Amino acid sequence: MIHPTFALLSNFSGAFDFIFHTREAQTGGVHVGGLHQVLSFTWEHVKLSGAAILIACAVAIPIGLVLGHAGKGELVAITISNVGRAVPSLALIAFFVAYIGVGFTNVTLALVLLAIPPILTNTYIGVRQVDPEVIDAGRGMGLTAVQVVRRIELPLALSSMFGGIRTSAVNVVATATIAPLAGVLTLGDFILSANVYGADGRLAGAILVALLAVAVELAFATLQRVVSPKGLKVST
Amino acid sequence: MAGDRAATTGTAASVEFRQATKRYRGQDAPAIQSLTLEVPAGDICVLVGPSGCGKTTALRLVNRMIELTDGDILLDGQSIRKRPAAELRRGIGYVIQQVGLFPHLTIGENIGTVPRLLGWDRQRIAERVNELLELVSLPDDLRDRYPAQLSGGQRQRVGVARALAADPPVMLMDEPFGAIDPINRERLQNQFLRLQAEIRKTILFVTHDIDEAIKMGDRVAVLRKGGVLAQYATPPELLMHPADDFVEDFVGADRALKRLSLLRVRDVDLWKAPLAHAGRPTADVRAALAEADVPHPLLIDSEGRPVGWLSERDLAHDTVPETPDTAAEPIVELDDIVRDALSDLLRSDTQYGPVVDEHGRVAGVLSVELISHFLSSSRATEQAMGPAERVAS
Amino acid sequence: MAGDRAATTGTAASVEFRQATKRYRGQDAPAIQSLTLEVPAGDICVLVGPSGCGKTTALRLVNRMIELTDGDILLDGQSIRKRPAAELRRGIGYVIQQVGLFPHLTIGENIGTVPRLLGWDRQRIAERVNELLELVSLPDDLRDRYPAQLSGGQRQRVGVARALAADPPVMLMDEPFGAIDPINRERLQNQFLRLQAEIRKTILFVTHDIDEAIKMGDRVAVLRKGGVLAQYATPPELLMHPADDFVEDFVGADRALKRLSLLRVRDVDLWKAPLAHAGRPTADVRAALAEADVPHPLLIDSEGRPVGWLSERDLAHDTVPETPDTAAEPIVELDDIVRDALSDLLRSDTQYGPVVDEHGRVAGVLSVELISHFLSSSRATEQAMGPAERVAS
Amino acid sequence: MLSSVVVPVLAQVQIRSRSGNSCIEKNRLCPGWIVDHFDRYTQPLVQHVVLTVTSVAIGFAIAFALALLTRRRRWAVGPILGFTGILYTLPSLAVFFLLLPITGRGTLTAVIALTAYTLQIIFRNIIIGLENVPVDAKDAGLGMGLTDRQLLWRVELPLALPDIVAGLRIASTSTVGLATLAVFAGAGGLGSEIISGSNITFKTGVVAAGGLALLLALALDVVLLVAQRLLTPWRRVNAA
Amino acid sequence: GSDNNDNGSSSSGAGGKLIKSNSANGDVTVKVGSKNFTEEFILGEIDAQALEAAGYKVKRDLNLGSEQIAFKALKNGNIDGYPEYTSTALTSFFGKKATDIPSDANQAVDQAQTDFSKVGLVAFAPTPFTSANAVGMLKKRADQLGLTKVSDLKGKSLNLTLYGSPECRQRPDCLVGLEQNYGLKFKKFVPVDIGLRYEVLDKKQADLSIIFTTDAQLSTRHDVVTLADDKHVFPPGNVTFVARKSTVNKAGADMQKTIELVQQGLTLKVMRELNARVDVDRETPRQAAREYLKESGYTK
Ligand SMILES: Nc1ncnc2c1ncn2[C@@H]1O[C@H](COP(=O)(O)OP(=O)(O)OP(=O)(O)O)[C@@H](O)[C@H]1O
Ligand SMILES: Nc1ncnc2c1ncn2[C@@H]1O[C@H](COP(=O)(O)OP(=O)(O)OP(=O)(O)O)[C@@H](O)[C@H]1O
Ligand SMILES: [Mg+2]
Ligand SMILES: [Mg+2]
Repeated sequence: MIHPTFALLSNFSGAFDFIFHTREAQTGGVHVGGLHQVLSFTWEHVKLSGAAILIACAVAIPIGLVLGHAGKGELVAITISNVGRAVPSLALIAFFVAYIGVGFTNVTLALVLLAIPPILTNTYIGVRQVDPEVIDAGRGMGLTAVQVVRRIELPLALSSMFGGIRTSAVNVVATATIAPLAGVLTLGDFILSANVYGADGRLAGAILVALLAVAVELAFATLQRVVSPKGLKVST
Repeated sequence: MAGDRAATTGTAASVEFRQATKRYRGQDAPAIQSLTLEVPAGDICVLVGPSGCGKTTALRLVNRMIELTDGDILLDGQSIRKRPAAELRRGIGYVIQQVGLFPHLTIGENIGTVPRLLGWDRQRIAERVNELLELVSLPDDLRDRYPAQLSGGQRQRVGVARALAADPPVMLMDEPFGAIDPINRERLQNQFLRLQAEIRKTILFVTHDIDEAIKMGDRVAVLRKGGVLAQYATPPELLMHPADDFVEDFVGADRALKRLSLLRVRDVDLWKAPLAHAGRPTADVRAALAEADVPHPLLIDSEGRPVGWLSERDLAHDTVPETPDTAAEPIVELDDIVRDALSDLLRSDTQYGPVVDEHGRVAGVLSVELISHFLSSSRATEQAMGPAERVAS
Repeated sequence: MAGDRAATTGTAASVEFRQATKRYRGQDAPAIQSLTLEVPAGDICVLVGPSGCGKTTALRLVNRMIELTDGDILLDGQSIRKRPAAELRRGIGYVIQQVGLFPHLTIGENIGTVPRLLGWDRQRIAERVNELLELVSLPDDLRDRYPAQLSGGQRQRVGVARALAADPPVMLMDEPFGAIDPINRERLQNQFLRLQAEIRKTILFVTHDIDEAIKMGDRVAVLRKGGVLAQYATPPELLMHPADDFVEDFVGADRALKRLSLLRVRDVDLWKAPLAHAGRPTADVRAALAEADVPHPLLIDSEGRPVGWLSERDLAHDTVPETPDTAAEPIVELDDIVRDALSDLLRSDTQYGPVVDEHGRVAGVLSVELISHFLSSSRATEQAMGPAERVAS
Repeated sequence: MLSSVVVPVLAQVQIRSRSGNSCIEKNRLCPGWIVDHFDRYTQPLVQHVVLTVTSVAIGFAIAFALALLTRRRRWAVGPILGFTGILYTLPSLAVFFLLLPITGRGTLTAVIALTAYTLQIIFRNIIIGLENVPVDAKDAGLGMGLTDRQLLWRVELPLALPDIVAGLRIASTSTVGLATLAVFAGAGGLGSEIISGSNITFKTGVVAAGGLALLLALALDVVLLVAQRLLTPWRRVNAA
Repeated sequence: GSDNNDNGSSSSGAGGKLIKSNSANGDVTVKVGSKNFTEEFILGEIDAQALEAAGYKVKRDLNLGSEQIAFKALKNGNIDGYPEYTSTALTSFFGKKATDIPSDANQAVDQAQTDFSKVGLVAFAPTPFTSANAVGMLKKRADQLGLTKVSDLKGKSLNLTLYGSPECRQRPDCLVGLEQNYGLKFKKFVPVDIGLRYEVLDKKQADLSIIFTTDAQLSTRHDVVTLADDKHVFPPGNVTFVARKSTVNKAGADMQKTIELVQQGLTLKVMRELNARVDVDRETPRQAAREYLKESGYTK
């Protein structure tokens, strides 16, 4: 056995080499790795995740707003988030594969299901957290229900809402890693088909996925800061 | 500006409760029980009563934040039931205890909310906002701050300004000063009364503090548990003739003194003082004493300012001496609150106090006796100041 | 029980500020500036002043929640600096404005906190808890409830009980009644004063309400901005001789009236009423009138209860009639607060009011004139009740 | 040579006749089958529980220690949240293989990855919990002469408990889900019953394994919830 | 090690196949691995259980993944041995052209043997059955397009979708072979988990799917056909247990003897049956292996 740290170094240098230069596949025949393939897999990864998040938002946010405004379905929202968290992403993908089939659309759907709970719940909570006095004042000034939602509850819930989207985005990006099991070639393929890309490829895949996830996290964190109303950030 | 200001002093509408009743779902006892009272346009009507007696409920019935179970409420003779809630509310200013400013909007945007709903153009809204900031005497560089950056008192005033934005004929205020400590509270009350003197809105004002009620109200409606109207009267009436024991307890044992705080010395018709000028023959003075209310003559100087009381000994000479035995303490001013004047009289041993006008000239004499006579006479009621005048000085 | 009770009425220590100064880090102006005052053991000293003047700071310096910048504070002559903070605090009861009960502990456990820290055995703690619950007059089935299950007022009293647990010689109370609405506030103040009459602790009490200060304090320390001591005196002194304009403003224009609320009618030496019994010859009555302070004789029944005032016309007959012209309104009781009595006198046209004892027998006559004489006499000061007596009834 | 050995015909494995229309052969969802073959899932289930519980337990221990450290060093909270935040963000699958060169295949790798994931959730909730302790309760505590340590154990932690447990609940439920990926790290668990071999096409199997994971998560959630209710009796009283 | 086999056979007869437990093996631990699909699981389990029956201590690390991972694990001692296909070994490990693979199993093993020994490994005698990749499709579709052999695909393949395991893309005995030797171009190739090779056909997502000749489905279901590999890009492979020399020496004769003994029963029919029991009857590989050893009389 070689000394761990040394092994580590050699491993990682190999991984980076894989990212930047193509090489013969383990199984021989064709060439793998290199920026071009990395980029195409990354693009697929992003495309898959993005689609899932967008659809999830389109579904979850309206429901969250309505439930929150009505103050109904506390139980529903909370249960959804708990169960949602408990459902293993792997099982979800497998379930879709077993029952619906492989391919981009199916995986996207699976990821949408995965992404909905946090967005729904955070939107709901965001709306519920709005100071009732403020809403009372709004209604008292003659805002209609729609105006209350649009002018008061939505802006004040934005930050919490984006918190949810952020959580979902990170989960989805992570789960998209196992998409190759269902025939969608994301960065996960480097990891899952190690016998094609070799140990270097697999490590490279791990690094790339990690980087992508962190990038997404940071992006959404910034976004969340940007959208949260200025009035809530000012120091008293 | 003058023109705009006109706008703020414009409309006011009467508010009339007719057998208004509210029974909350799942509650058998009603929160408001066939409440009937009329608030004349431009008056402040204070709803007062112990916690849980239905003040807030009564208030929120007016702008239909809560729907009537029975009876009706009329604005300028028109039933509120006929009008769509949202539209109705835009025509009614609403200030709640916790102010409830929109934290995500600037002060300007907060105040401009209703005008924006009414589709005014930016120009007009901007002008209106400035005007209102001035009206509630806030520096207009606050316009672009956020509520979090204001002090409690400032927020309070923004809340009022926001409620006034569309110049509503009626304002509802639920314990607007409840959250504020006694010291600033007084200041805000006075500011608000000065403001009202200017804008003359019809105002329904909720409080559970009887002193605030007496201070702020043209008329006070005392509610008892279950939303039953115990008495509806002007503050002086309330203090002089409490309808029943509940009201009497509620206004407190020292209600006569409370009443005095509604009066200024000028409202009392003062005693004539037998005046005396130094060097004049004492004989004339004695003559004057005969039909005077005060047993002692008051020595005044050439400008008519009080110098002191003349004793028997002083009158022994045949001309009035320069310096009298007893100084003319305490000196009371026409604008003093009678309550404070009484306090001064009691403090200084004497029963009488010379009253002077703004130039310091003697205008009459005030005495404890006079005050008690006056209180028991019905005139106290008519004479009592409206809330606005109470802070004139 | 008696023995235990002794424990609660046991110790009390004097508190002495010596040039105590506190300057918060990053603040150039000190929050407390060389404050020097001594609180005798067993007294209530009220710290009063406008918001931000340093009351809380002064208080927290005593139990070293905040460390002195300069000067010293002595408990029973011993510097607090010498003792470890935690141990010092266990010897000082501390009641903060928000009460600050531990929500996760039962009432019993809350009260027992300090004794547990001091390592008392369960038995002794349990007894102490019961004893304290009784002391603050709370039913002892509250012992196993949680704070959330109590009303604001009850929590308040638990807070006090907890502070008293280890029978500390000194108590610090920061606006203990600040959070409570005016109506319940009064009740709590009275309960507390009764309690203090029993336990006689040395108490530093913070408020920003001058009326509360006057009501609660054996001595009142008025602070002005910057933690400078403006005046330190008994309530009557404070009201009669404010040290400067700041204090005068702070105590208010009606300070004489405030002073009256510190007095009971029994404290005033009343006028003798010329008494008359129905059927007796009027001649005797006329005779009595001569050396009486009151111009009219007071008709009393066989039990000596006042019936009414006899007019000249009544005296025209040669025996005293059964029913006099004017009723004996208003009737004042010996235990009434002078302020309320005055209010009654002013309300009813008459200048005089018969004063009756607990049996309703005439004890004398009170008049507005008498009150003002009494006020201006120095006696008002000596006579003034200590806080405890103020709630005797 | 070999052939000579092979020639003598052996006692044969019996070739079953398959009608092709039993529920299993049709690869439908067969609840009955799950019941009959439950023992098949016991070992993976046990592995799964071990993975989850150890990870959350270790995660809690570390997070708690960190939280205590930051009591006197408020400035450290931000950096710690940031760092654990990254650990939280890293996809477990990636972490497995990032660790592979160091810790190799197996349970250790899986536990490290899962623990790293739980850190932020738990740490954040402990901090929030401690911050949510009412100031006046702390003030009163100090004022009554509690030492800093006494204040922590007698006042702050009990009051922070609900938030802390909330954190543990989130951590445990999501860890159960992630632990299905442990199979990629060679740590077994219910994941193996989902993907290894032809399991991924086995409708009944996927449902069974996925369902078990779900149930396990909910079970842990309930356990923690009950524990919390037992530990915080004062929150059950209905306010006056 | 032929004499081992002689002993094996000589000591055979009715109950002769019965594996005898040898207490001397008790202190030897053998780590058996396997790749990550059904057949490998079963083979791994058979070897493992047989060794246990012979008295060895056995550790399992099945589900290692692809041959590369397994081979690496074997070389650096994470496992002591695992079942591998001679063809795969030659092509994937020792860079032989698929077309040069000898069709005779023993020759193939002997070829591999030298390369193995270079890295301290030894390959045991191969199984009777051979396994190879094959192009499978639904019978209906095949008849429709009139396809019987791979070369028939010429011209038609452009509008046909091919599914296969991810590594298939880069394997000469898979997509690469089809493209280069047959000169076929497909509409698209979709890599999916190896377990899905029939799923994608049933779901009509794939026209063609790379399957294994030993697949249970080929005997259980009659709606699937394989196209004949007329240009021999799918070299048949028998399974040989590849082990570390060091372990073999340490473990003594029983190890190789036992494994080669139990592999004798693995004919194509048997292998398909065992696969069927796992992939169709959904028994666990361990269960199928146990039944095999029992029913063939290797264990009681
Ligand atoms: N939404 C509601 N549903 C049921 N009962 C209510 C509701 N709101 C108020 N009540 C009850 O109606 C009565 C009057 O309530 P309301 O708030 O009007 O009293 P209030 O005079 O404003 O009291 P406070 O001075 O404490 O504000 C109370 O008994 C209260 O419990
Ligand atoms: N921790 C602190 N750091 C810096 N300045 C402080 C601190 N606490 C109080 N101050 C300042 O010291 C002054 C006195 O504060 P303190 O709280 O003692 O006033 P107070 O009389 O209790 O006011 P209130 O009646 O509002 O409670 C104020 O100006 C306040 O801003
Ligand atoms: Mg209310
Ligand atoms: Mg304070």
